[in-house]
Amino acid sequence: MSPLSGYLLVAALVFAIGLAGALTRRNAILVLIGIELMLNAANLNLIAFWRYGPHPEALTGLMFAVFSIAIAAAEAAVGLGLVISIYRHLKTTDLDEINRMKG
Amino acid sequence: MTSSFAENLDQIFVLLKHWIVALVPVPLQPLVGAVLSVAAIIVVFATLFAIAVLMERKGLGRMQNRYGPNRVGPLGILQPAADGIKALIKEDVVPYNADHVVHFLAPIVLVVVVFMGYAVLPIGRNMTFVPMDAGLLFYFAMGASAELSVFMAGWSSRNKYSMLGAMRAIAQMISYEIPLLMTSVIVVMMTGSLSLDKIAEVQNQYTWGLPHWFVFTPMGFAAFVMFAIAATAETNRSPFDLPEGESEIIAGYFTEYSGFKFAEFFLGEYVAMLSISGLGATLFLGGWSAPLEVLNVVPSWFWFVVKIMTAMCVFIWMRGTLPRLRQDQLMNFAWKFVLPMTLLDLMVAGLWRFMGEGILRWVVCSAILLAAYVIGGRAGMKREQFGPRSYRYAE
Amino acid sequence: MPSNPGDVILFVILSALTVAGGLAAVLLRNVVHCALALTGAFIGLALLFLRLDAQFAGFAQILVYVGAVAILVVFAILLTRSSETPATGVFSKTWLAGLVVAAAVFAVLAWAVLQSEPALPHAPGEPQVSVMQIGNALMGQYVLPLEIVAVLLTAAMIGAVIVAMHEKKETAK
Amino acid sequence: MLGEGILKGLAETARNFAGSFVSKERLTTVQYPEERAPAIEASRVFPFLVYDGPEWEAGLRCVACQICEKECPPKCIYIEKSKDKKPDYVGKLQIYPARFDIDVSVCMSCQICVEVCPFEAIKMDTEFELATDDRFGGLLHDRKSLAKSNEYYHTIHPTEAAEVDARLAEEKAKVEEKARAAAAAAAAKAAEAPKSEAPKTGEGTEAQ
Repeated sequence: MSPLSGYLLVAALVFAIGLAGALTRRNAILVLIGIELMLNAANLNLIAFWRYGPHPEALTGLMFAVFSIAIAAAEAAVGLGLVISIYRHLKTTDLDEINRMKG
Repeated sequence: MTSSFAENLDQIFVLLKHWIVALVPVPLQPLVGAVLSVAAIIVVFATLFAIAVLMERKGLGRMQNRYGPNRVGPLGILQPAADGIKALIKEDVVPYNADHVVHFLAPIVLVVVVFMGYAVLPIGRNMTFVPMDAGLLFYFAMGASAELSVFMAGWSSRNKYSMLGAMRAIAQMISYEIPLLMTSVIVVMMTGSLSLDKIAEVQNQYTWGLPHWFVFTPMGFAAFVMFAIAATAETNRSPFDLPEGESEIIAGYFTEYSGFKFAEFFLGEYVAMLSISGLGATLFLGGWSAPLEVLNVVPSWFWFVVKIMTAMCVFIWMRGTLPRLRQDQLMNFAWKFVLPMTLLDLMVAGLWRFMGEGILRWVVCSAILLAAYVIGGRAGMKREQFGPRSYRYAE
Repeated sequence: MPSNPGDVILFVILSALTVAGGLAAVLLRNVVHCALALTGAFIGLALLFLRLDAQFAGFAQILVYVGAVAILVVFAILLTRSSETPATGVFSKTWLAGLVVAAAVFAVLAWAVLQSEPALPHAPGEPQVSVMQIGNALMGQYVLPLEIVAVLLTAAMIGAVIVAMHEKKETAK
Repeated sequence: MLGEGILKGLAETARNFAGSFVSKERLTTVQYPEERAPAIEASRVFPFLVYDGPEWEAGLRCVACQICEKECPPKCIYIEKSKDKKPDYVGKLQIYPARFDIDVSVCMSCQICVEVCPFEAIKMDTEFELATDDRFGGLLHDRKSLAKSNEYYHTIHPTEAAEVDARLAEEKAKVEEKARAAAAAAAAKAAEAPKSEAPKTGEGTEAQ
């Protein structure tokens, strides 16, 4: 087994954990946590491919990961802002109870 | 002969380390070298912490026309030892409802993270523990992690004062971390490197015997002032010590800590101050370089220690002088004055780069910064009118 | 494995830290504990980045995720009063379906990775990438994405502030 | 300009810092165990029992009336009356406290016992070094440790003690005057009618 497949398997596992968290938890914030985990798993993949790929000097994978980190920060800020906004309207962050489009 | 002696004295710790490392078998050498460096950093900065605490207590006393501690040992110089023993033998009280694991981890995380910042600080010539290419980024990554330990301490205590103190501390640290980073970016723009060794090395040049420190350029000076303000806020020091405002919230996030854990927070706070002074000295005050060319015979590590202790004296002096800010003043100052000034400074740094050599760029850059400072200061000093307080999230 | 046993052990430890942090982040009952466990997972990932010689990405990961995202998450938790563990279950009604989907995704990914094993490059390149190179790339080849990210971050910041801002009309009602 | 005030303030603290090394007058601290601040007459810390004359047990002014015990807000005074009587300062027979204990750890220095005492027997002391390493025994002061002479009272609160003495002397004089008058009346009565009842006059003086 090559080191790259090790990293890829870890990334896949973290991605699956994040997905499971996003799909099974009731709390909206935990869903966001799951999404963050998935994004990070993708970053790990990108960096692993960059490191073990044929052209590491091209920096593409690394750059992709850096931009992805920046975008994830924006995503977290907006996502959590939305959660707070929803909480203020409905007094809950339980996704099973948030089932109406009407505020 | 003299110069070689001075060089040896300059590198004495490096040579000592090499000598000790050479004594152990080859496979163990990296490990022993690392352990030696870590032990040296911890011992030296813990000692400086003790000296700083004593200086603070005696200095504040003198500023308030008191003697300060003068009982333990001659002139009270053993006071830190007495304090340490007292903290160690005190009972460690943990609140019944506290989250024990997080409560236990918070001070450890703080101390570890704070000490890790020293890994990239150039303490002397060739005396960086880990000479890292992205050293500055590493330093700020560690600084950002300290916020988490503050939150852990505040939340796990299950105490509203701790919680409020932690929220205040985090809000303040995040707000002032941005100017802190931005001012460092100015230095990075001037050197073209994120490595702190490189930054210190660049400043170790002299014209007419005077050093090329960044603080002696217009935007460097402005950045240094902003850095000092942001660093004071970042380390929760007076006048930005709202997170531990005794009059309102007892001791802030470490209200529920006692004994050794409290000592750890205390140590963490002072070591963070020393470390951020070290960063400021490296970025703006030439790191380990001597203030005059002729003084280069004095070892480089001595200058570094002198610089950080001077910075500590200024911290203490400010604590003895300034009253505590109010929360809204703190935030307004960060977002409406320090951050715009820093951004402008960033632009001036670019301008400086493209204006070429000569007196003109000095005049233009100084004039822009001074004008912005005066106008910004005027605008900021306008008295604000407050309406009735509204509670946004507590409805 | 071609790499030496020390590297393997380190890799296993770091992966274990990451996976344990991730598992704790989705499984623990107390939401604040979840956020702190998530921080553990982020640190594990940052260390894995460092193992992959991506110093810049590793430190940026700690700076952004531990210093900013984790703090944002705990702030959101406290502002929405989620830190009290709910009396009802913490898992959604459709948890079984979610778990099956996640397991299926992992199975497919793992199968794909193991199937393509022979095709994967075995000898790793030795990238000597300095921060200087990254900076040059950001300011040269990647300057357009950089500017777009800058605009995106500004938009996100303004958006987050507006979304979370108090609506005056709401309270007047 | 922004920051001017800060610089002024820094200069002020620097002046104080340097000044504290130069001029000793700036330092107001009294280095306590070696030096002591001059005694303040109005200070009060903890009650003591005043006695007259050289013998503390005989000279205690306290008559164990227990008013202070009842009035004490934290109930830190404990008094046991004696079975026998001894003469007080006017020479009249009075009961005296067989036990008089005050607990330092409970006392709150309110001075109410002093205010209510009709016999000027309990006064406030200026002695403040009451700390002890004996937590239970050492903090409970008994009759003997509480008893302090009137001369001591004069040294710590001269004005107040002089007033008290004047009052006592006046009272004593009044009592003696009355006794003398009564004696004279009794003598006159006895001279007038030798079968007069002498015990009644005795009762009359006692009632005062």
